[in-house]
Amino acid sequence: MSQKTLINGPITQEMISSCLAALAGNTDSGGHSVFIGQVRADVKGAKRVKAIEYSAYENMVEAEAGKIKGLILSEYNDVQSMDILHSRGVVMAGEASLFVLVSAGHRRHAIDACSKAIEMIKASLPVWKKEIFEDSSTGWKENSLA
Amino acid sequence: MSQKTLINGPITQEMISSCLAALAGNTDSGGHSVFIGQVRADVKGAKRVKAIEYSAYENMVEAEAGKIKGLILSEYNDVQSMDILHSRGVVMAGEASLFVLVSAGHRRHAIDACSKAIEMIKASLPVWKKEIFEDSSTGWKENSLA
Amino acid sequence: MEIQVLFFGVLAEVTQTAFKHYKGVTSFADLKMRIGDDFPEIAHYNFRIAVNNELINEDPVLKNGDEIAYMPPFAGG
Amino acid sequence: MEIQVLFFGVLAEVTQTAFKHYKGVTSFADLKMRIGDDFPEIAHYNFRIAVNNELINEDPVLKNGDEIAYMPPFAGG
Repeated sequence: MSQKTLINGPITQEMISSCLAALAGNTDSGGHSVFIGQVRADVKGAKRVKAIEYSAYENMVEAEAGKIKGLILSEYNDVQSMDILHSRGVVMAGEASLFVLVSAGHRRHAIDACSKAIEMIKASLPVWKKEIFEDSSTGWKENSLA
Repeated sequence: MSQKTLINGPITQEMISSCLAALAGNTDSGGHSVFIGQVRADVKGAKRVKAIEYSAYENMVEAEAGKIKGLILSEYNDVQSMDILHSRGVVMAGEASLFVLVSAGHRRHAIDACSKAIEMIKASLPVWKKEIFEDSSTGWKENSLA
Repeated sequence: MEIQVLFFGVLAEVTQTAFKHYKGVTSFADLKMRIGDDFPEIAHYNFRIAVNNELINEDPVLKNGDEIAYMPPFAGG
Repeated sequence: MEIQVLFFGVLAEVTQTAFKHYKGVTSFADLKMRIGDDFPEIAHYNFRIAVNNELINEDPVLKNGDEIAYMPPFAGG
Protein backbone atom coordinates (compact mmCIF):
# COMPACT_ATOMS: atom_id res chain seq x y z
CA MET A 1 0.00 0.00 0.00
CA SER A 2 2.95 2.32 0.47
CA GLN A 3 4.26 1.86 -3.06
CA LYS A 4 4.23 4.93 -5.28
CA THR A 5 1.59 5.08 -8.00
CA LEU A 6 3.57 7.07 -10.56
CA ILE A 7 6.21 5.24 -12.59
CA ASN A 8 8.59 7.05 -14.90
CA GLY A 9 8.07 5.72 -18.42
CA PRO A 10 6.25 2.52 -19.40
CA ILE A 11 5.11 -0.15 -16.97
CA THR A 12 7.36 -3.04 -17.85
CA GLN A 13 6.73 -6.78 -17.95
CA GLU A 14 9.20 -7.06 -15.07
CA MET A 15 7.16 -4.71 -12.86
CA ILE A 16 3.99 -6.64 -13.67
CA SER A 17 5.63 -10.02 -13.06
CA SER A 18 7.05 -8.81 -9.79
CA CYS A 19 3.62 -7.61 -8.55
CA LEU A 20 2.05 -10.93 -9.55
CA ALA A 21 4.87 -12.97 -8.01
CA ALA A 22 4.24 -11.23 -4.69
CA LEU A 23 0.77 -12.81 -4.59
CA ALA A 24 1.80 -16.40 -5.14
CA GLY A 25 1.63 -18.50 -2.04
CA ASN A 26 -1.02 -16.31 -0.44
CA THR A 27 -3.37 -19.04 0.76
CA ASP A 28 -6.17 -16.60 1.72
CA SER A 29 -6.70 -15.25 -1.80
CA GLY A 30 -9.16 -16.84 -4.17
CA GLY A 31 -8.66 -14.49 -7.06
CA HIS A 32 -6.65 -11.66 -8.53
CA SER A 33 -8.16 -9.30 -11.05
CA VAL A 34 -5.64 -7.45 -13.15
CA PHE A 35 -6.00 -4.68 -15.67
CA ILE A 36 -3.24 -3.52 -17.97
CA GLY A 37 -3.84 -0.41 -20.04
CA GLN A 38 -1.70 -0.02 -23.11
CA VAL A 39 -1.02 2.82 -25.55
CA ARG A 40 -2.75 2.31 -28.89
CA ALA A 41 -1.40 3.52 -32.21
CA ASP A 42 -4.69 5.29 -32.98
CA VAL A 43 -5.05 6.93 -36.35
CA LYS A 44 -6.39 10.50 -36.29
CA GLY A 45 -7.06 11.68 -39.80
CA ALA A 46 -3.79 11.11 -41.63
CA LYS A 47 -1.69 10.80 -38.48
CA ARG A 48 -0.82 7.80 -36.39
CA VAL A 49 -0.09 7.98 -32.64
CA LYS A 50 3.52 7.05 -31.92
CA ALA A 51 3.49 7.59 -28.16
CA ILE A 52 1.67 9.31 -25.33
CA GLU A 53 3.37 11.70 -22.97
CA TYR A 54 1.70 11.61 -19.56
CA SER A 55 2.01 14.49 -17.14
CA ALA A 56 0.71 14.36 -13.60
CA TYR A 57 0.18 16.39 -10.46
CA GLU A 58 2.31 14.07 -8.42
CA ASN A 59 1.23 14.86 -4.86
CA MET A 60 -2.42 14.79 -5.77
CA VAL A 61 -2.06 11.56 -7.76
CA GLU A 62 -0.60 9.83 -4.72
CA ALA A 63 -3.29 11.31 -2.47
CA GLU A 64 -6.12 10.32 -4.82
CA ALA A 65 -4.71 6.81 -5.37
CA GLY A 66 -4.64 6.41 -1.60
CA LYS A 67 -8.28 7.51 -1.42
CA ILE A 68 -9.27 5.03 -4.14
CA LYS A 69 -7.55 2.19 -2.29
CA GLY A 70 -9.21 3.21 0.96
CA LEU A 71 -12.66 3.39 -0.63
CA ILE A 72 -12.29 0.03 -2.39
CA LEU A 73 -10.98 -1.70 0.73
CA SER A 74 -13.83 -0.31 2.82
CA GLU A 75 -16.55 -1.05 0.24
CA TYR A 76 -15.33 -4.58 -0.52
CA ASN A 77 -14.30 -6.09 2.79
CA ASP A 78 -13.24 -9.26 0.99
CA VAL A 79 -10.56 -7.31 -0.91
CA GLN A 80 -7.16 -7.99 0.60
CA SER A 81 -4.74 -5.85 -1.35
CA MET A 82 -4.57 -3.49 -4.25
CA ASP A 83 -1.86 -2.01 -6.45
CA ILE A 84 -2.16 0.93 -8.84
CA LEU A 85 0.70 1.89 -11.14
CA HIS A 86 0.40 4.74 -13.66
CA SER A 87 3.02 5.98 -16.07
CA ARG A 88 4.40 9.48 -16.19
CA GLY A 89 6.41 10.67 -19.18
CA VAL A 90 6.63 9.08 -22.61
CA VAL A 91 5.07 5.67 -23.25
CA MET A 92 5.36 4.28 -26.77
CA ALA A 93 2.45 2.63 -28.61
CA GLY A 94 2.35 -1.03 -27.58
CA GLU A 95 3.71 -0.26 -24.10
CA ALA A 96 1.68 -0.36 -20.88
CA SER A 97 0.78 2.82 -18.97
CA LEU A 98 -1.65 1.54 -16.32
CA PHE A 99 -1.59 -1.50 -14.07
CA VAL A 100 -4.28 -2.29 -11.52
CA LEU A 101 -4.25 -5.42 -9.39
CA VAL A 102 -6.91 -6.36 -6.86
CA SER A 103 -6.71 -9.50 -4.73
CA ALA A 104 -9.68 -10.84 -2.83
CA GLY A 105 -10.84 -13.89 -0.97
CA HIS A 106 -13.53 -14.47 -3.56
CA ARG A 107 -13.31 -14.03 -7.28
CA ARG A 108 -16.33 -11.87 -7.97
CA HIS A 109 -15.17 -9.34 -5.37
CA ALA A 110 -11.76 -9.07 -7.03
CA ILE A 111 -13.35 -8.52 -10.44
CA ASP A 112 -15.95 -6.00 -9.32
CA ALA A 113 -13.48 -4.04 -7.19
CA CYS A 114 -10.93 -3.88 -10.02
CA SER A 115 -13.54 -2.68 -12.48
CA LYS A 116 -14.72 0.00 -10.07
CA ALA A 117 -11.17 1.09 -9.27
CA ILE A 118 -10.47 1.67 -12.97
CA GLU A 119 -13.47 3.98 -13.26
CA MET A 120 -12.32 5.86 -10.16
CA ILE A 121 -8.80 6.16 -11.57
CA LYS A 122 -10.13 7.68 -14.78
CA ALA A 123 -12.38 10.06 -12.88
CA SER A 124 -10.06 11.26 -10.16
CA LEU A 125 -6.34 10.88 -10.93
CA PRO A 126 -4.92 14.23 -12.06
CA VAL A 127 -3.09 12.92 -15.10
CA TRP A 128 -3.00 14.40 -18.59
CA LYS A 129 -1.98 12.93 -21.87
CA LYS A 130 -0.50 14.41 -24.97
CA GLU A 131 -0.54 12.24 -28.06
CA ILE A 132 2.68 12.33 -30.03
CA PHE A 133 2.14 11.49 -33.70
CA GLU A 134 4.58 9.87 -36.08
CA ASP A 135 5.31 13.26 -37.65
CA SER A 136 6.18 14.54 -34.12
CA SER A 137 3.16 16.83 -33.95
CA THR A 138 1.18 16.59 -30.72
CA GLY A 139 -2.36 16.89 -29.39
CA TRP A 140 -3.93 16.85 -25.94
CA LYS A 141 -6.43 14.08 -25.36
CA GLU A 142 -9.25 13.98 -22.81
CA ASN A 143 -10.95 10.90 -21.43
CA SER A 144 -14.33 10.28 -22.95
CA LEU A 145 -17.14 10.29 -20.43
CA ALA A 146 -18.43 6.87 -21.57
CA MET B 1 -6.57 -19.59 -30.04
CA SER B 2 -5.25 -23.09 -30.72
CA GLN B 3 -3.57 -23.41 -27.33
CA LYS B 4 -4.91 -26.13 -25.05
CA THR B 5 -7.01 -25.01 -22.10
CA LEU B 6 -6.05 -27.77 -19.68
CA ILE B 7 -2.69 -27.53 -17.93
CA ASN B 8 -1.30 -30.36 -15.81
CA GLY B 9 -0.78 -29.03 -12.28
CA PRO B 10 -0.70 -25.37 -11.23
CA ILE B 11 -0.59 -22.43 -13.60
CA THR B 12 2.86 -21.03 -12.99
CA GLN B 13 4.19 -17.48 -12.94
CA GLU B 14 6.19 -18.39 -16.03
CA MET B 15 3.06 -19.35 -17.97
CA ILE B 16 1.34 -16.12 -16.94
CA SER B 17 4.38 -13.99 -17.77
CA SER B 18 4.70 -15.67 -21.13
CA CYS B 19 1.03 -14.99 -22.01
CA LEU B 20 1.42 -11.35 -20.96
CA ALA B 21 4.71 -10.92 -22.80
CA ALA B 22 2.99 -12.06 -26.00
CA LEU B 23 0.76 -8.96 -25.82
CA ALA B 24 3.46 -6.36 -25.45
CA GLY B 25 4.07 -4.38 -28.58
CA ASN B 26 0.55 -4.92 -29.89
CA THR B 27 -0.25 -1.37 -30.94
CA ASP B 28 -3.95 -2.10 -31.58
CA SER B 29 -4.76 -3.10 -27.99
CA GLY B 30 -5.90 -0.56 -25.46
CA GLY B 31 -6.36 -2.91 -22.56
CA HIS B 32 -5.88 -6.39 -21.23
CA SER B 33 -8.12 -7.77 -18.52
CA VAL B 34 -6.63 -10.67 -16.61
CA PHE B 35 -8.10 -12.95 -14.01
CA ILE B 36 -6.07 -15.38 -11.93
CA GLY B 37 -7.93 -17.87 -9.75
CA GLN B 38 -5.98 -19.31 -6.87
CA VAL B 39 -6.58 -22.19 -4.44
CA ARG B 40 -7.53 -20.97 -0.97
CA ALA B 41 -6.66 -22.78 2.26
CA ASP B 42 -10.30 -22.73 3.35
CA VAL B 43 -11.11 -24.06 6.78
CA LYS B 44 -14.05 -26.50 6.95
CA GLY B 45 -14.89 -27.28 10.52
CA ALA B 46 -11.62 -28.44 12.03
CA LYS B 47 -9.93 -29.12 8.69
CA ARG B 48 -7.89 -26.90 6.45
CA VAL B 49 -7.67 -27.32 2.66
CA LYS B 50 -4.16 -28.27 1.60
CA ALA B 51 -4.79 -28.63 -2.12
CA ILE B 52 -7.47 -29.16 -4.75
CA GLU B 53 -7.38 -32.02 -7.19
CA TYR B 54 -9.10 -31.04 -10.43
CA SER B 55 -10.46 -33.63 -12.81
CA ALA B 56 -11.84 -32.79 -16.23
CA TYR B 57 -13.58 -34.20 -19.25
CA GLU B 58 -10.77 -33.20 -21.54
CA ASN B 59 -12.41 -33.27 -24.96
CA MET B 60 -15.47 -31.43 -23.73
CA VAL B 61 -13.37 -28.84 -21.86
CA GLU B 62 -11.55 -27.99 -25.06
CA ALA B 63 -14.81 -27.91 -27.03
CA GLU B 64 -16.55 -25.69 -24.45
CA ALA B 65 -13.56 -23.37 -24.12
CA GLY B 66 -13.63 -22.96 -27.89
CA LYS B 67 -17.35 -22.11 -27.73
CA ILE B 68 -16.74 -19.53 -24.98
CA LYS B 69 -14.02 -17.86 -27.04
CA GLY B 70 -16.27 -17.86 -30.11
CA LEU B 71 -19.19 -16.34 -28.21
CA ILE B 72 -17.07 -13.65 -26.58
CA LEU B 73 -15.37 -12.72 -29.84
CA SER B 74 -18.71 -12.47 -31.64
CA GLU B 75 -20.46 -10.56 -28.83
CA TYR B 76 -17.59 -8.10 -28.26
CA ASN B 77 -16.26 -7.21 -31.68
CA ASP B 78 -13.61 -5.01 -30.06
CA VAL B 79 -12.08 -8.08 -28.37
CA GLN B 80 -8.95 -9.13 -30.19
CA SER B 81 -7.72 -12.22 -28.40
CA MET B 82 -8.46 -14.42 -25.47
CA ASP B 83 -6.65 -17.10 -23.49
CA ILE B 84 -8.13 -19.57 -21.02
CA LEU B 85 -5.93 -21.86 -18.97
CA HIS B 86 -7.36 -24.26 -16.37
CA SER B 87 -5.49 -26.69 -14.17
CA ARG B 88 -6.02 -30.42 -14.07
CA GLY B 89 -4.58 -32.53 -11.27
CA VAL B 90 -3.31 -31.34 -7.92
CA VAL B 91 -2.93 -27.61 -7.20
CA MET B 92 -1.67 -26.63 -3.75
CA ALA B 93 -3.22 -23.81 -1.70
CA GLY B 94 -1.60 -20.56 -2.81
CA GLU B 95 -1.10 -21.80 -6.37
CA ALA B 96 -3.11 -20.65 -9.41
CA SER B 97 -5.61 -22.91 -11.15
CA LEU B 98 -7.32 -20.55 -13.60
CA PHE B 99 -5.99 -17.87 -15.92
CA VAL B 100 -8.15 -15.80 -18.24
CA LEU B 101 -6.79 -13.02 -20.44
CA VAL B 102 -8.85 -10.83 -22.73
CA SER B 103 -7.33 -8.16 -24.94
CA ALA B 104 -9.42 -5.49 -26.61
CA GLY B 105 -9.08 -2.23 -28.42
CA HIS B 106 -10.91 -0.45 -25.62
CA ARG B 107 -10.59 -1.02 -21.93
CA ARG B 108 -14.21 -1.43 -20.91
CA HIS B 109 -14.68 -4.14 -23.54
CA ALA B 110 -11.70 -6.10 -22.20
CA ILE B 111 -13.04 -5.88 -18.64
CA ASP B 112 -16.64 -6.78 -19.48
CA ALA B 113 -15.66 -9.64 -21.76
CA CYS B 114 -13.26 -11.09 -19.18
CA SER B 115 -15.90 -10.92 -16.47
CA LYS B 116 -18.45 -12.61 -18.70
CA ALA B 117 -15.99 -15.30 -19.79
CA ILE B 118 -15.33 -16.23 -16.16
CA GLU B 119 -19.05 -16.77 -15.56
CA MET B 120 -19.24 -18.90 -18.69
CA ILE B 121 -16.21 -20.92 -17.58
CA LYS B 122 -17.82 -21.66 -14.23
CA ALA B 123 -21.11 -22.58 -15.87
CA SER B 124 -19.95 -24.70 -18.76
CA LEU B 125 -16.49 -26.21 -18.35
CA PRO B 126 -16.78 -29.87 -17.26
CA VAL B 127 -14.28 -29.71 -14.42
CA TRP B 128 -14.63 -31.12 -10.91
CA LYS B 129 -12.71 -30.42 -7.78
CA LYS B 130 -11.89 -32.53 -4.79
CA GLU B 131 -10.57 -30.68 -1.76
CA ILE B 132 -7.66 -32.41 -0.08
CA PHE B 133 -7.38 -31.50 3.60
CA GLU B 134 -4.25 -31.35 5.70
CA ASP B 135 -5.15 -34.70 7.29
CA SER B 136 -5.35 -36.16 3.73
CA SER B 137 -9.12 -36.67 3.89
CA THR B 138 -11.00 -35.38 0.84
CA GLY B 139 -14.34 -33.89 -0.15
CA TRP B 140 -15.98 -32.97 -3.48
CA LYS B 141 -16.84 -29.33 -3.88
CA GLU B 142 -19.46 -27.78 -6.16
CA ASN B 143 -19.55 -24.23 -7.45
CA SER B 144 -22.04 -22.08 -5.63
CA LEU B 145 -24.67 -20.57 -7.88
CA ALA B 146 -23.99 -17.04 -6.65
CA MET C 1 -24.16 -50.96 -30.84
CA GLU C 2 -21.13 -50.27 -28.69
CA ILE C 3 -21.13 -47.28 -26.37
CA GLN C 4 -18.37 -45.91 -24.15
CA VAL C 5 -19.64 -44.52 -20.83
CA LEU C 6 -17.51 -42.14 -18.76
CA PHE C 7 -18.00 -41.21 -15.11
CA PHE C 8 -16.61 -37.98 -13.66
CA GLY C 9 -16.05 -36.37 -10.30
CA VAL C 10 -17.81 -38.00 -7.38
CA LEU C 11 -19.49 -40.43 -9.81
CA ALA C 12 -16.12 -41.90 -10.79
CA GLU C 13 -15.47 -42.35 -7.08
CA VAL C 14 -18.76 -44.06 -6.25
CA THR C 15 -18.71 -46.27 -9.35
CA GLN C 16 -15.04 -46.98 -8.70
CA THR C 17 -14.37 -46.67 -12.39
CA ALA C 18 -13.71 -43.84 -14.82
CA PHE C 19 -15.39 -45.62 -17.75
CA LYS C 20 -17.21 -48.74 -18.83
CA HIS C 21 -17.71 -50.13 -22.30
CA TYR C 22 -21.21 -51.39 -23.14
CA LYS C 23 -21.90 -53.77 -26.03
CA GLY C 24 -25.17 -54.69 -27.66
CA VAL C 25 -26.87 -51.48 -26.59
CA THR C 26 -30.28 -51.18 -28.26
CA SER C 27 -31.29 -47.66 -27.17
CA PHE C 28 -30.53 -44.87 -24.73
CA ALA C 29 -33.26 -46.23 -22.40
CA ASP C 30 -31.65 -49.68 -22.55
CA LEU C 31 -28.23 -48.18 -21.78
CA LYS C 32 -29.51 -46.12 -18.84
CA MET C 33 -31.17 -49.23 -17.37
CA ARG C 34 -27.99 -51.26 -17.67
CA ILE C 35 -25.94 -48.47 -16.09
CA GLY C 36 -28.51 -48.20 -13.27
CA ASP C 37 -28.24 -51.96 -12.67
CA ASP C 38 -24.41 -51.91 -12.66
CA PHE C 39 -24.09 -48.78 -10.50
CA PRO C 40 -27.26 -48.36 -8.43
CA GLU C 41 -25.48 -45.90 -6.11
CA ILE C 42 -25.41 -43.14 -8.78
CA ALA C 43 -29.15 -42.65 -8.31
CA HIS C 44 -28.32 -40.76 -5.12
CA TYR C 45 -26.37 -38.08 -6.98
CA ASN C 46 -27.20 -35.13 -9.18
CA PHE C 47 -25.74 -35.48 -12.63
CA ARG C 48 -26.15 -34.39 -16.21
CA ILE C 49 -25.42 -36.49 -19.27
CA ALA C 50 -23.44 -35.52 -22.35
CA VAL C 51 -23.33 -37.38 -25.65
CA ASN C 52 -20.16 -36.77 -27.64
CA ASN C 53 -19.28 -33.64 -25.60
CA GLU C 54 -22.77 -32.13 -25.84
CA LEU C 55 -25.13 -31.90 -22.89
CA ILE C 56 -28.48 -33.47 -23.66
CA ASN C 57 -31.89 -32.20 -22.59
CA GLU C 58 -33.92 -35.13 -23.85
CA ASP C 59 -33.18 -38.77 -24.56
CA PRO C 60 -30.97 -38.95 -27.66
CA VAL C 61 -30.93 -41.49 -30.44
CA LEU C 62 -27.62 -43.26 -30.00
CA LYS C 63 -25.37 -44.55 -32.72
CA ASN C 64 -22.54 -47.03 -32.61
CA GLY C 65 -19.37 -45.59 -31.04
CA ASP C 66 -21.06 -42.74 -29.15
CA GLU C 67 -19.39 -41.51 -25.97
CA ILE C 68 -21.70 -40.88 -23.02
CA ALA C 69 -20.55 -38.89 -19.98
CA TYR C 70 -22.18 -38.93 -16.55
CA MET C 71 -21.25 -35.60 -14.99
CA PRO C 72 -21.93 -34.14 -11.52
CA PRO C 73 -22.45 -30.36 -11.28
CA PHE C 74 -19.42 -28.55 -12.67
CA ALA C 75 -16.90 -27.03 -10.31
CA GLY C 76 -14.37 -25.40 -12.58
CA GLY C 77 -13.25 -21.83 -12.81
CA MET D 1 0.30 35.89 1.65
CA GLU D 2 2.41 33.84 -0.75
CA ILE D 3 0.72 31.30 -3.01
CA GLN D 4 2.24 28.80 -5.43
CA VAL D 5 0.15 28.31 -8.58
CA LEU D 6 0.63 25.23 -10.79
CA PHE D 7 -0.58 24.73 -14.36
CA PHE D 8 -1.10 21.28 -15.84
CA GLY D 9 -1.70 19.67 -19.20
CA VAL D 10 -2.68 22.02 -21.98
CA LEU D 11 -2.73 24.91 -19.48
CA ALA D 12 1.00 24.49 -18.85
CA GLU D 13 1.45 24.65 -22.61
CA VAL D 14 -0.64 27.79 -23.18
CA THR D 15 0.78 29.61 -20.15
CA GLN D 16 4.25 28.45 -21.14
CA THR D 17 5.00 27.76 -17.50
CA ALA D 18 4.41 24.92 -15.08
CA PHE D 19 4.09 27.22 -12.07
CA LYS D 20 4.14 30.81 -10.89
CA HIS D 21 4.71 32.18 -7.44
CA TYR D 22 2.39 34.98 -6.30
CA LYS D 23 3.23 37.31 -3.42
CA GLY D 24 1.00 39.72 -1.54
CA VAL D 25 -2.17 37.80 -2.37
CA THR D 26 -5.09 39.17 -0.39
CA SER D 27 -7.81 36.64 -1.28
CA PHE D 28 -8.73 33.90 -3.72
CA ALA D 29 -10.62 36.46 -5.81
CA ASP D 30 -7.53 38.67 -5.91
CA LEU D 31 -5.38 35.70 -6.94
CA LYS D 32 -7.79 34.63 -9.71
CA MET D 33 -7.81 38.15 -11.08
CA ARG D 34 -4.02 38.37 -11.14
CA ILE D 35 -3.78 34.96 -12.82
CA GLY D 36 -6.38 36.05 -15.38
CA ASP D 37 -4.36 39.18 -16.10
CA ASP D 38 -1.09 37.27 -16.46
CA PHE D 39 -2.54 34.45 -18.56
CA PRO D 40 -5.68 35.71 -20.33
CA GLU D 41 -5.57 32.71 -22.73
CA ILE D 42 -6.61 30.23 -20.03
CA ALA D 43 -10.14 31.64 -20.13
CA HIS D 44 -10.63 29.67 -23.35
CA TYR D 45 -10.10 26.32 -21.62
CA ASN D 46 -12.07 24.10 -19.28
CA PHE D 47 -10.33 23.62 -15.99
CA ARG D 48 -10.88 22.82 -12.36
CA ILE D 49 -8.93 24.20 -9.42
CA ALA D 50 -7.44 22.31 -6.51
CA VAL D 51 -6.12 23.80 -3.28
CA ASN D 52 -3.49 21.67 -1.58
CA ASN D 53 -4.45 18.56 -3.62
CA GLU D 54 -8.20 18.94 -3.03
CA LEU D 55 -10.64 19.97 -5.74
CA ILE D 56 -12.67 22.99 -4.71
CA ASN D 57 -16.34 23.60 -5.43
CA GLU D 58 -16.54 27.11 -4.06
CA ASP D 59 -14.05 29.88 -3.49
CA PRO D 60 -11.76 28.88 -0.62
CA VAL D 61 -10.23 30.99 2.11
CA LEU D 62 -6.53 30.93 1.31
CA LYS D 63 -3.70 30.87 3.79
CA ASN D 64 -0.03 31.62 3.35
CA GLY D 65 1.83 28.84 1.55
CA ASP D 66 -1.20 27.25 -0.12
CA GLU D 67 -0.65 25.43 -3.41
CA ILE D 68 -3.22 26.10 -6.13
CA ALA D 69 -3.48 23.87 -9.21
CA TYR D 70 -5.18 24.77 -12.49
CA MET D 71 -6.16 21.46 -14.05
CA PRO D 72 -7.78 20.62 -17.40
CA PRO D 73 -10.12 17.58 -17.51
CA PHE D 74 -8.26 14.50 -16.36
CA ALA D 75 -7.05 11.97 -18.91
CA GLY D 76 -5.46 9.23 -16.83
CA GLY D 77 -6.24 5.56 -16.61
